[in-house]
Parts: sequence; C-alpha cells; structure tokens
Amino acid sequence: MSQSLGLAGLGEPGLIAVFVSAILFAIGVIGVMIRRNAIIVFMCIELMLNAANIALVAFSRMHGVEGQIFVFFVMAVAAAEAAVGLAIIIAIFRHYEVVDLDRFRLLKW
Amino acid sequence: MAIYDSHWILTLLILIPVFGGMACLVLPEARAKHVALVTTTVLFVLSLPLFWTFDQSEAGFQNVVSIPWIDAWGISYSVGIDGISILMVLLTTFIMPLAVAGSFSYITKRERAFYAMLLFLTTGMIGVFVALDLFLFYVFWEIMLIPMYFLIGVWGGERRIYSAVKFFLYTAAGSLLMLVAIVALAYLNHTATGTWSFAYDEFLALEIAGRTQLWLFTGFALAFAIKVPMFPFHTWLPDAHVEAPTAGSVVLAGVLLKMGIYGFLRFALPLLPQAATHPTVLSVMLMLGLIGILYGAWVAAVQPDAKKLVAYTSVAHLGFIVIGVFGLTTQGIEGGILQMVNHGVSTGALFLLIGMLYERRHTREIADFGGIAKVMPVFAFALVVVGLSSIGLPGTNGFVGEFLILVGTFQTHPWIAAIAATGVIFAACYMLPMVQRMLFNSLDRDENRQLLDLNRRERLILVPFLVLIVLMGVWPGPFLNRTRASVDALLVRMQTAGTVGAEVVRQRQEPPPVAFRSNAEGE
Amino acid sequence: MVSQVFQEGAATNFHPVLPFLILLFPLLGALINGCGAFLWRNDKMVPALIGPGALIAAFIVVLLNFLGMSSAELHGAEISHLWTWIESGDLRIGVDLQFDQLSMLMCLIITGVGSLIHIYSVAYMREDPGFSRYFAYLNLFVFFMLILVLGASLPLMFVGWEGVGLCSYLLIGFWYDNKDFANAGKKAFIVNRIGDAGFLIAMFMLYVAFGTLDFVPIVESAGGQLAYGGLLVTGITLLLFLGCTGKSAQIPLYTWLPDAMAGPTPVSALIHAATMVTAGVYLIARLSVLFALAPVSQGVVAAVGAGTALFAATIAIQQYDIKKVLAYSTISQLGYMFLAVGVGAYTAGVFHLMTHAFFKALLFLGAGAVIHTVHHAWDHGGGDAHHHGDPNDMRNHGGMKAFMPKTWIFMWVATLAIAGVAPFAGFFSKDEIIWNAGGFGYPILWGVALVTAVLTAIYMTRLMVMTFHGKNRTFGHDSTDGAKHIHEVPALMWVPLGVLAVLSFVGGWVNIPEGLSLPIHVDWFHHWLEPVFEPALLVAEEHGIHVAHASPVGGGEALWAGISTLLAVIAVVVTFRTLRARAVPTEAEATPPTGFARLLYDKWYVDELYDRMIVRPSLALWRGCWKIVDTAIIDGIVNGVGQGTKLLGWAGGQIQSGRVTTYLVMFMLGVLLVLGVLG
Amino acid sequence: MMYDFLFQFFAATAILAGVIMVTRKNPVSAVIFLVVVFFATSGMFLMLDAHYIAAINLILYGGAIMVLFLFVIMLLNLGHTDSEDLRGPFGGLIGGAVAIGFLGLLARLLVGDAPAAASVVPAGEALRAATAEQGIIGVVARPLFGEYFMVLQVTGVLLLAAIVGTILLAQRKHA
Repeated sequence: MSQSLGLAGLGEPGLIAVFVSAILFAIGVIGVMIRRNAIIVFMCIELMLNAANIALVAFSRMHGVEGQIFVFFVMAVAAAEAAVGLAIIIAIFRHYEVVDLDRFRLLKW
Repeated sequence: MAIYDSHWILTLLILIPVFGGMACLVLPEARAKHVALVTTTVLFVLSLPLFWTFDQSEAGFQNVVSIPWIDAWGISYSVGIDGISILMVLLTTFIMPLAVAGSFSYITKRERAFYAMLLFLTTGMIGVFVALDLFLFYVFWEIMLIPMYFLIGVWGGERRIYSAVKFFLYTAAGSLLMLVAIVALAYLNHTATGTWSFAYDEFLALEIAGRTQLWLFTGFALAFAIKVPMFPFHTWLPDAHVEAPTAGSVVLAGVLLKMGIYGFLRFALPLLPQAATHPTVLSVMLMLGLIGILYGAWVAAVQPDAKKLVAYTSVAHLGFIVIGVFGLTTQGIEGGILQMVNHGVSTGALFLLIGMLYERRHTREIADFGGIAKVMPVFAFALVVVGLSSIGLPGTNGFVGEFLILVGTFQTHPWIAAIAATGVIFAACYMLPMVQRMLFNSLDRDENRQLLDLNRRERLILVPFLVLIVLMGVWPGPFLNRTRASVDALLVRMQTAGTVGAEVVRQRQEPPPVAFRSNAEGE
Repeated sequence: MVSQVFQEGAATNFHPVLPFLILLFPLLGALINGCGAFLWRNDKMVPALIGPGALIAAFIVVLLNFLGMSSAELHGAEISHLWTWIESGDLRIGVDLQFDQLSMLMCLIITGVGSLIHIYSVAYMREDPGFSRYFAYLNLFVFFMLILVLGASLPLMFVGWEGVGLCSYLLIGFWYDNKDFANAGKKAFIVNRIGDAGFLIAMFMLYVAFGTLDFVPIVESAGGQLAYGGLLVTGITLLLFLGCTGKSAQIPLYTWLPDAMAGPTPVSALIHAATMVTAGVYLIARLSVLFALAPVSQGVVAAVGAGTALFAATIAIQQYDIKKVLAYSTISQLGYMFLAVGVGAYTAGVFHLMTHAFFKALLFLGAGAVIHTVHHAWDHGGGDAHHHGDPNDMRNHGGMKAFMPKTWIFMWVATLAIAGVAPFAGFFSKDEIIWNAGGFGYPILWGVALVTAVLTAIYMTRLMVMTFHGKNRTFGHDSTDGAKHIHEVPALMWVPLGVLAVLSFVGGWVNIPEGLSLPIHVDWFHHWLEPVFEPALLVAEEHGIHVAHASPVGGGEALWAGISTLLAVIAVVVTFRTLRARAVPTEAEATPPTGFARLLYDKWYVDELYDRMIVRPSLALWRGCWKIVDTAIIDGIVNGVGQGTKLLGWAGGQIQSGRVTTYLVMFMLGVLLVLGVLG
Repeated sequence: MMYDFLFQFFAATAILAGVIMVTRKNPVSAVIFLVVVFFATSGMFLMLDAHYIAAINLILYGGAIMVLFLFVIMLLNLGHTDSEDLRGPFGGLIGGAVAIGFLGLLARLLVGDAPAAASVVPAGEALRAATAEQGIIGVVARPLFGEYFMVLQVTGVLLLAAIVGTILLAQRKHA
C-alpha cells in the first residue's frame, strides 16, 4: 500500500515537509485533547489546518500548482472559521462567564 | 339467511367491532359502555347461527372468500372457518359481551377509550381465527397486541406499566420470529411456483425439506409457545393477569391464550408436518406441556393472590391442551379444542368473580377474606361451581376436555399421560384451599361482614357461564361433532406427510380389539 | 329351599321400569332444595318433604325394578341408554345405566338406607339454619351415588365417583365457619383425588386394551383379551385399587375418614358408613374378572384389607370421640370387605357391604341421637359453662340407658351385629369372609381377621359401656341435672333406628351357608349375585383356585363359625364386665393416656407422619418453584435481558455527553480507525 | 547545503514551537508561539517554491488571525494562567495515544522502499518552470481566476456569511 503513494516524487525537502506536517498535526491533536480552554483548542485546530497546508504545498511540488490553490481556499475557510468561532466563544463567554469546554454540554439536549 | 352461506358473516364479525369502537370514541363518555354492550351482543347474536349453519361433515373451510389486497406480493384478504376455528370464533363472541358487562362498574375512568379498545381487540381476535392468508393473520395477530397493551397499561393495577411492557415485549419477540417464518414460507413458495403468495392453501401444497421445516417450526413454535404460554415462557402471564382490569383478564384467559394452541393446530402442524412429528420436537413439546401441568398447579397452590393463582392454573390447563394436541390422536386434539373452550368459560368466569370481589373489597389477597359464603351465598355458589369446573370435576365441562386429552395422549405417550393425570390431584390442591380460605372458615373480619351479595347484573353475567359449564359437561356432543371432520383431516395430513404420524393413524384405523359396543345399540 | 321362591317367577325378559326416574327424583330434590337454600331459606317444610320424599320415590322405583328383575331370568346386564355423552374417534361413552343384580342391590341399599337417614335428618337438622342446603347436598349425594352404581361405563361411574366425593366434601364442611371442619372436607377431597388419579390411569389402560370403557364388553372379553397374571392387568387392577383405597379409606389413604366425622352425623351414617365408602368394594366387585386375572393384585387387595382392618381396630380401642370410634370401625369393616374381594370371595364382600350398611348406619344414627340429646341438654339446661364440652366425647356421656331406652336397645342390636354374634346380620357376613380367607389359602390373613373380630367386639362394647352404662357424666359426676334435661329422641329419629335395627338383626338371613349345618340354609344372596361374578369365578376356576373345605388349622365351617361367635361373645362379656366396674373421668378431668395406649390414642401418628413426609416437603417444593424457579430464575433472566438492554442504552448515552472534547476524542479515534483499516 | 540546513531549521522550529504552544498554560504565550509556528511554516513554504502562499500565510495567519485571537483573549480577560486548563494524566494519555496512533500510521507509510526510490523528474522542476514563465503571482492567479473562478466566488459568499454570522453572534442581545 505504502509504495503506491509514490512519495519519492516529493524530493527530500518535500519529504521532510510531509513529516513536519504529520508531527504538527499530531501536536494539534494532542492539544485539542489535553486543553480545556476553548481558545487554545481553537488555536490547536488552526495548527492542524496549517499542518495540512504544509502537506498540500509539499504535494504541489509534485503535482503542480493545484496544491497551492487548495491552500488558498483552506486559508479563506480558516479565516471565516476563525471569525465565526471566536464570535461563538465570545457569545458563550457572555452567557457562562467561562470558556472551559468541559463545562458546556451544549451538544446534548 | 344468505349471509351465512357467504363470507359476509365473517367480514361483518370483523367489521362491526371496528365501527362500534369508533362510535364509542365519538359518543359521550356515559354512553360508551352501552354502545359496547350493544355491539358485542349484536356480534354474538349474529355469530350464533354459525353454530348450526356450519356443515360439520365438511373438513375444509367454509364461508370462504379471497379478495386481493396487496397484489404485488400476493397478499389477499382471505377468510374462512373450519372445525378448528368455529368454536374459537363463537367463544370470542360469547365472552365479549360478558366481559363488557363485567366492566360496567369496574371501569370508571376513560371509559370511551376502554370500550373502544375492547372492541378493537375483538376485531383482532376474530380476525386471527378466520384469517386464511398468513400475512393477514400476522396483521390481526399484531393488531390484537396493541389494545391489550393499553388495557393493561392504562386501566391496570399498581405495576401495570411493568406488566404491560413485559406482555408486549414477550409477545412481540415471539411474533417477530413467526414473521420471519412466514416470510420464509412465502419465499419458499416463490422459489417453487414463481409467484408471490401468502395464502394458506398455497403453503399447504408446498413441499419443504425436513431441515427447513425444523427451522420454520421453531419460529412458529416460539411465537405460539409464548402465547400459550408454555413453561418456561409463561412468566408474563401472572403479571399481566394480576395487573389487567377484569375484562382484560377475562379476554386474555378466555381468548388470547387460545391463539397459541390455535396457531399450532392451524399453522405449525399442518404446514410443517415433518417437523411437528419429529420425535425430538414431539418429546420437547410434550415434556414442556407436562411440566406446565405440574409446575403451574404447584406454583398456583402457594399463591397468596387469588388472581395470580388463577393465572397459574391457566398454565396448568394449557399444559393439558398442549399434550393433547401433540399426542396426535383424534381424542387428544378434539379434547384439546374442547378444553380451549372450557378453559375460556371457566377461567373467564373465575376472573369475573374475582373482579366482582375486588370491586367490593379492593384486595385480591386470599388471606383478606374468609367465611364470605355467609354474606355472599350466590357468589359462593358460583365460585364453587366454576372452581369445580376448573379442576375438571366430572359432570362439568372441564372433565370432558381433560378426559379426552388424557385418553388420547395415553394411546401414543402413555407415560406422559399417566404423569399428567396426577395433575388432577394438584388441581384440587390449589382450588380447594383457595375456595376454603375465601368462602369458608369463620367470618372474622369486619370489612367482610358488610359485603353485599352479587347484584342482578352480576348474576346475569354469570348465568351463561354456569349454563355452559353444565351443558358442555353433560352433553358435549354438539361441540365435539363440529370439530371432528377437520381434526380427522388434520391427522390424515400428519400421517401422509409426517414421519411418526403414520404410526398414529395406523393405530386408529385398526379395529378395536373388542368388536362390540354397548349392548344398548346391539339390541 | 327358600331360594326356590325367587327363581320360580316366569322367565320373562327384564326391562327396567322408568330407569331415569331413579336418578331424576334425587336430582330434582337437589335442585329444588338448592333453590330453596337461596329463595326460601327459612322455610323448613319444603325441604323436609322434598328431601326424604325424593328418596322414597326413588326407592319405590328401585323396588319395582328389583321385583321385576327377580321375577325375570336375567343373565348379563340390561342397559338403558339415555344419551351419548362423549364421542370422539373410536371412543364412545353413553350415559347408559346398567341394570344387573349387583347394581340393583346397591340401589336398594342406597335408596333404602338413604330414605331412613333422610327421615332421621329432618329431626336431627331441624334447628340448623342451613336446613335446605343440607337436603340439597344430601339429595345430590344420592344422585351421584346412584350414577356410581348404575353407570354402565367406567367414565360414567367416575362421574358418580367424584360426584359423591364432592358431596362428601360439601357435607363434611357443612358447618364451614369452623376451620377444622372445612379443613376436613378439603382433606377428604384431596386425598380422594390421589386415588382418583389412579382410577383415571387405569381407565386409560383399559381403553387401550379393550377399545371401550363399557363394563359389559370388558367383563365379557377380559378373559380372552388379557393374559392371566400379566403386567397390564396387574397394573390396571392395582391402579383401580389405588382409587379404592382413596374412596374406601384403606391404607395408605384412610386418614381422611376420621376427620370426615366433622360433618353432621346423619351424613357420616349415609356417606361415610353405608354407601360412599363402600364404592371401592363395589368397583372391585364390578370388575371382579380383572382382579381374578391378576393374582398379585388380589393378594395386595386382601393384604391391605386385612392390614387396614386390624390397624384401624387397634386405633378404635383408644378413641373417646364416639364418632371417631365408629369411623375407625368403618375403616376396619371396609378392610374386611376388601379382604373378602381380595381373596376372591366377591359375594361375601358384597354381603358384608350390605349388612355393614345396616348396622353401621344404625350405629352412627344412634350415636347421632346421643350427641343430639347431649347437645340439647347443654343448650337448654346447663347455665354452667363448665359442662359445655364436646358432645361427641363419650366421657361426657354415660348412663344414657336410663334416658334413652329405645336408642340403647337398637344400639346393642347393632353392636352385637358388628361384633359377629349369631344370629345377628354381621355374624353371617363376617363369618363368611373369615372362612373364605382361610379357605382360599391365606392363613395369615385368616388369623388377622379372627383377631380383628375380637378387637371389634371389644371396642364396640367399650363404646356401649361408656355411652349407655354407668353413671351419667353429662353435667359432671355428681349432678342430677341429666335426668331433667336428657330425653329420648323424637319418633322421627327413633323409628328409622328401629327399622335399621330390624334389618341388622335379620339382614344376614338371606345367606345362611350350608356349611353351618343349621336347620335352615338359604343361598338366595349367592344365587342372586351369581351372574355378576360368574366370569370372575370361571377365570379363577380355570386357573385352579378352589375353596378348601377346611380352615388352615383344620376344622369345618360350622366349627369355626361357632368358635368365632363364641370368641365374640366372650369378648363382649369380658369387656362389659371389666369396663363397667371402672370409673370414667369426664372429658374435662381426663388426662391423655400413656405408653402404648398413647400411641393408639394418637392414631399411630400417621397424620403427623404424612404431614412431615409429604405435605410439608411438597409445599416447600412448590414454594421453591415459585420463588426460585419462577421469580428468581425465569423472571431473573427476562428482567436481566431488559436490564441489559437498558444498560447498553445507558452506556451509549454516556458517550453522548454533550461535551465537545468527547466528540473530538471519538472523532479522532474514528479517523484512526478508518485510516488504520484503509491505510 | 545551506538550503538543507535552513529547511531543517524551519522544520525543527515549527515542531518545537508547536510543542511549546500546546503546553503553555498562559494563552497569550500560546498565541506567541503559534505565531512562531506560522513564521517557520512560511519559511518552509518559501523554500518549497510556494512564494505567494508563504506571503499570505504570514499576512493572514501570522498577522490577522493571530491578532484576532490575541484580541479576543484580551477582551475576555483570559490572559492569566489557569492550571485548570490542562487536563490530568488521563487526558494526556488519550491525547498521547491518539498522537502516537497518527505517527504510527505515518511510520507505516514509510515502511517499504518508497522514500528511497529515485525520481525521474527532479522534484519541483515543473513548478519552478511555470513560476519562471508566469511569475510568482501569475502561477497561482491564473488557475484561480480561470479554472477555479466559480469556487473563488463561492468562497467570497462564504466569507460574507461568516461576517454576517459573526456580527449576529457577537452582538449583545439587548443592544
């Protein structure tokens, strides 16, 4: 299975970039799981998005510019997400005076 | 009348209660009981001529019709009656007006819904007994469940929710297996003939491999065994009975418990004769029946609650019927059918009597009574007669059924029948102490001294039961005659298609060792 | 010969005269009185007329038929078909009445003695509030008893068999507000049902063997159909005998009968002495041919009979309740009858059945008269609560001879009859049984029967002495109140006693065997029943069983009859003289006996034994079935499945915490899973 | 040589700053280290011939979005250190396990001969050629306004929706 991915086309920096991407993503995941503060969790999500961007850019070295186009859209969505997300956090904070995720059970009726 | 030659009588019997039930729902609360009583009485009067118009020499179905319903799947509205179902239909229409009348003063809340439920239940019950399309049968079978669930769950006693849910889940679990078996039959039929059909006749013509038969039989048997109920699937029964309102108990014991046996006789046996006559299957069913007889009686004997006691006696009685049916002899099956009617009559009456007492004292604990024969002589008389019928005293209907069952089963399974015969001892061990502790002994409680004897309505309700108890005890001929042709046909089918059935019928066809009968006829 | 008289009638065919009337009269009586119990509860005139009237009417019809039969030459049975009862497959059971010599005889006894007891009851029960109900039950009993003896098939007989059990149950518990009485009725019914189960199974076996359950074909073809001494016939007969031990109170199912004395005394006389309890003997006589084919069963019947006779007699010696003495005496006498039918002397058994019906009914009615009187004396005379003990207790009687001379004489007639003193009725019947027991080669049983005869004389004399002789103790030892309050019973009660006394005296003369070497010998009874027992006797003869004309220790019939009557007389005289001299404490003063007497007084502790060995373990088992099997195991599983489902749902619900992080963890794990599987 | 060193330096910085960012208790320092991550990744983008992306990453993420975060933290007065913030060992265990799971999956990809396989076309040659021809912006802009024009418009709508939503969410109810 792994062979068929053909990572060799990335070149050495590209390969490193994919590794970095994976490690950053894992760090982001750890962050999401071990933090309670909604804002930091949010930041970790940004980190994960960024990790994904690294991988996409690395792949664009092999497959052409489409990777970068993709990153462009990811950033646009991330920006929108950041705006809405932060607004939600503000709204929640107004209501609960706290941004501790464990204190909310808003997903359960 | 012409309708008795056509299916219309059966269709009317199915439809009238539906309309009656709807009328109950829309008319004023105070009128509901009267509407229900009139509807059920009309139903009974309408159904009664069937007893005479029924051609007892005909083994097949009568008053038959088959109208396509869901054509794509070959599902049709097919109804008809034969010797196995006629008595069941009449038992249903007989019990219902009495159950309704017995609820007049018992039910005081949500009367409209209550009587509507009773009437919808009637439709379901009659439908089950007359349906000749297995899909239709299944629909009626499930329709029956819903009103009963509400009857227990809404108008029941303290633990009504638990009991209602237990009743529902137990029964639904069984009937789903049955649905699987029915669909499998339809599939087999499709494979064999290329057309979809759920018709009973089509399935009868089907040739099914022995192993498949066993699986299908298991599906049917579980559904029916739960409904009967056979040990060890019986524990829903005492709870349901104890919590159900009187009418619910009467219908439950009087009619619903018969569905299981009826299912065996109508579907499981004739459709799957090889499985049904498989020695292992036979011995399992007979053993469970036997255990039911003894176990039901034993547990009944130590019950402190009168209604629960009667509920357990049902387990014992139905155990008798099971061994009668699976004894696979004419006497056993005819006795079983007769005993179904008997059980409906005597246990129905017992539940009514206990309900009448409950209305007065709001307790069913046997220990709360004692000596009430002094203040309620008419009640005492009725309870003794009905109780004796329940334990099968000769001269009452209970004896005829039990005797035929035991005689029949003894010919094929002597040990089972012999052990089952000891059930008569235990029957006395549960019924007499109950009668004594309620009616006899000293009247030492003040609450009991003020008890009023049965009023006119209650007496009128009991009269039909008492008449039937004696009539069927001394002259069961008319009832037995109507079952004969169909039962014989069933046995012949079991013989030709079954494995051990052959043995049974060969035995029957041999001339009896002694060639002569009673002198009276010879001379 | 006297018997010639009966034979010389024209040999016309016998046809039953209005056979259904025999049953209809008591049934109508029961129905009318039953309605009366609800509708005209306080009217005593109707039941007083209808109750005995129905019986007398039935008796007249029976008598007509009897005369008709004796003037005809009837061989075999005449069946009167009423309607078809059960018809299913090969099985056909009609409501058929069988008229033959045996059933006619039984009908005569039932309606005859029954009529007398009904008449007696009118006076005895006069003050009871349940007067109408009482006659309803009593008439119903007679109806069922007549079905029992007239039924032409086993199932129909079974109808009567259980029907009389029902009436017995109702009448024992007649005064149902007394818990002990109600218990006694229940016990009678349940114990009887044990036997009935045996009866049922025997019926099934008979049906399988013969394809019919009618008596006539079974009796006629039994010899050819069943192997002599075969397993099948032995099983059938043993199971039938199990039924008999229940109904006729033999070991091991006898315990209900002493308790059954809770019922009104005329009931004890009719049901528990004269008629119902002899049903077992009747059954064996009816199916004698089957028993003749099963020597093992015969041995069992004879041994159980003899054993019961001796066993019950020993208990009777130490009882103080007058009715209990008579109850055990009944059990003992029934043992004699079973001994007779067991050794193959069917006629002797039926003969003793008949004479016993006379003298035991008389004894019970006499005892009833005493009890009635004592009861009244206490009610009307005694302001002193101290004296209100048990009117049945003989220690509260004594010296009744002076107040109730008629009753006293009649009771002595019965006592001498049961003791077997010639020429009273009991002598002839009992002597024939003892003689046959020896003659058919059962020396031990013969000895037991002789010993029991002596014991019988002893306990009966003890009863007479304690009740009628000595000083009156009803109001204590020194009171003279007795003279003021104790009277002879009214004519309505003593006249039936008188009639029974005459029958107890002459009843045995229908059968005076040749072997006694008396100037006159009558074999009418033997001749009358001959057609009924012919098949059985033929079977016995085929297999080489004959009566030896000598006792096991030598000597002819006449010698041993003389010896036995002499023994009886000696026993009576010795007991009388011994006990008369002895002072009897009143019930209140008495202390329970000690030693062996205590064992007899407490009836060998059989009731206690049954309670410990059977009743309590059964109840424990049943309770276990309920609490453990039903509630704990089955419902445990059922509820467990329910709980398990709920638990699963709860666990699923826990995952749905509503916390973002939980969902994130789930999401990540899901991603890992998908990648792990697909990657 | 210099290229490799720089690239590895950026990569190491990104990872290190990421780890520090996740473990900071103080949200403000977390933001600062996240900014460091973005700077490092921008460097990597630059070296991977994605010049335009590197630029907007720096401007958009490192500039605008991170300032927004900082702004919200300040607004809500969350700047102080909160020991409740970090989960206990159990949370860490799950997080670690998931992370190890991801890395394990990656390691699985690397097993085999793939990384060692020589490439026929030198990596990034085509992209570099296109960049030389169309310019840094042009190489991204051409497809964006050509092939992906529709998507670009939809993204605009998305951003509009985000603006509206943000206003709606953040406005005071009684204002």
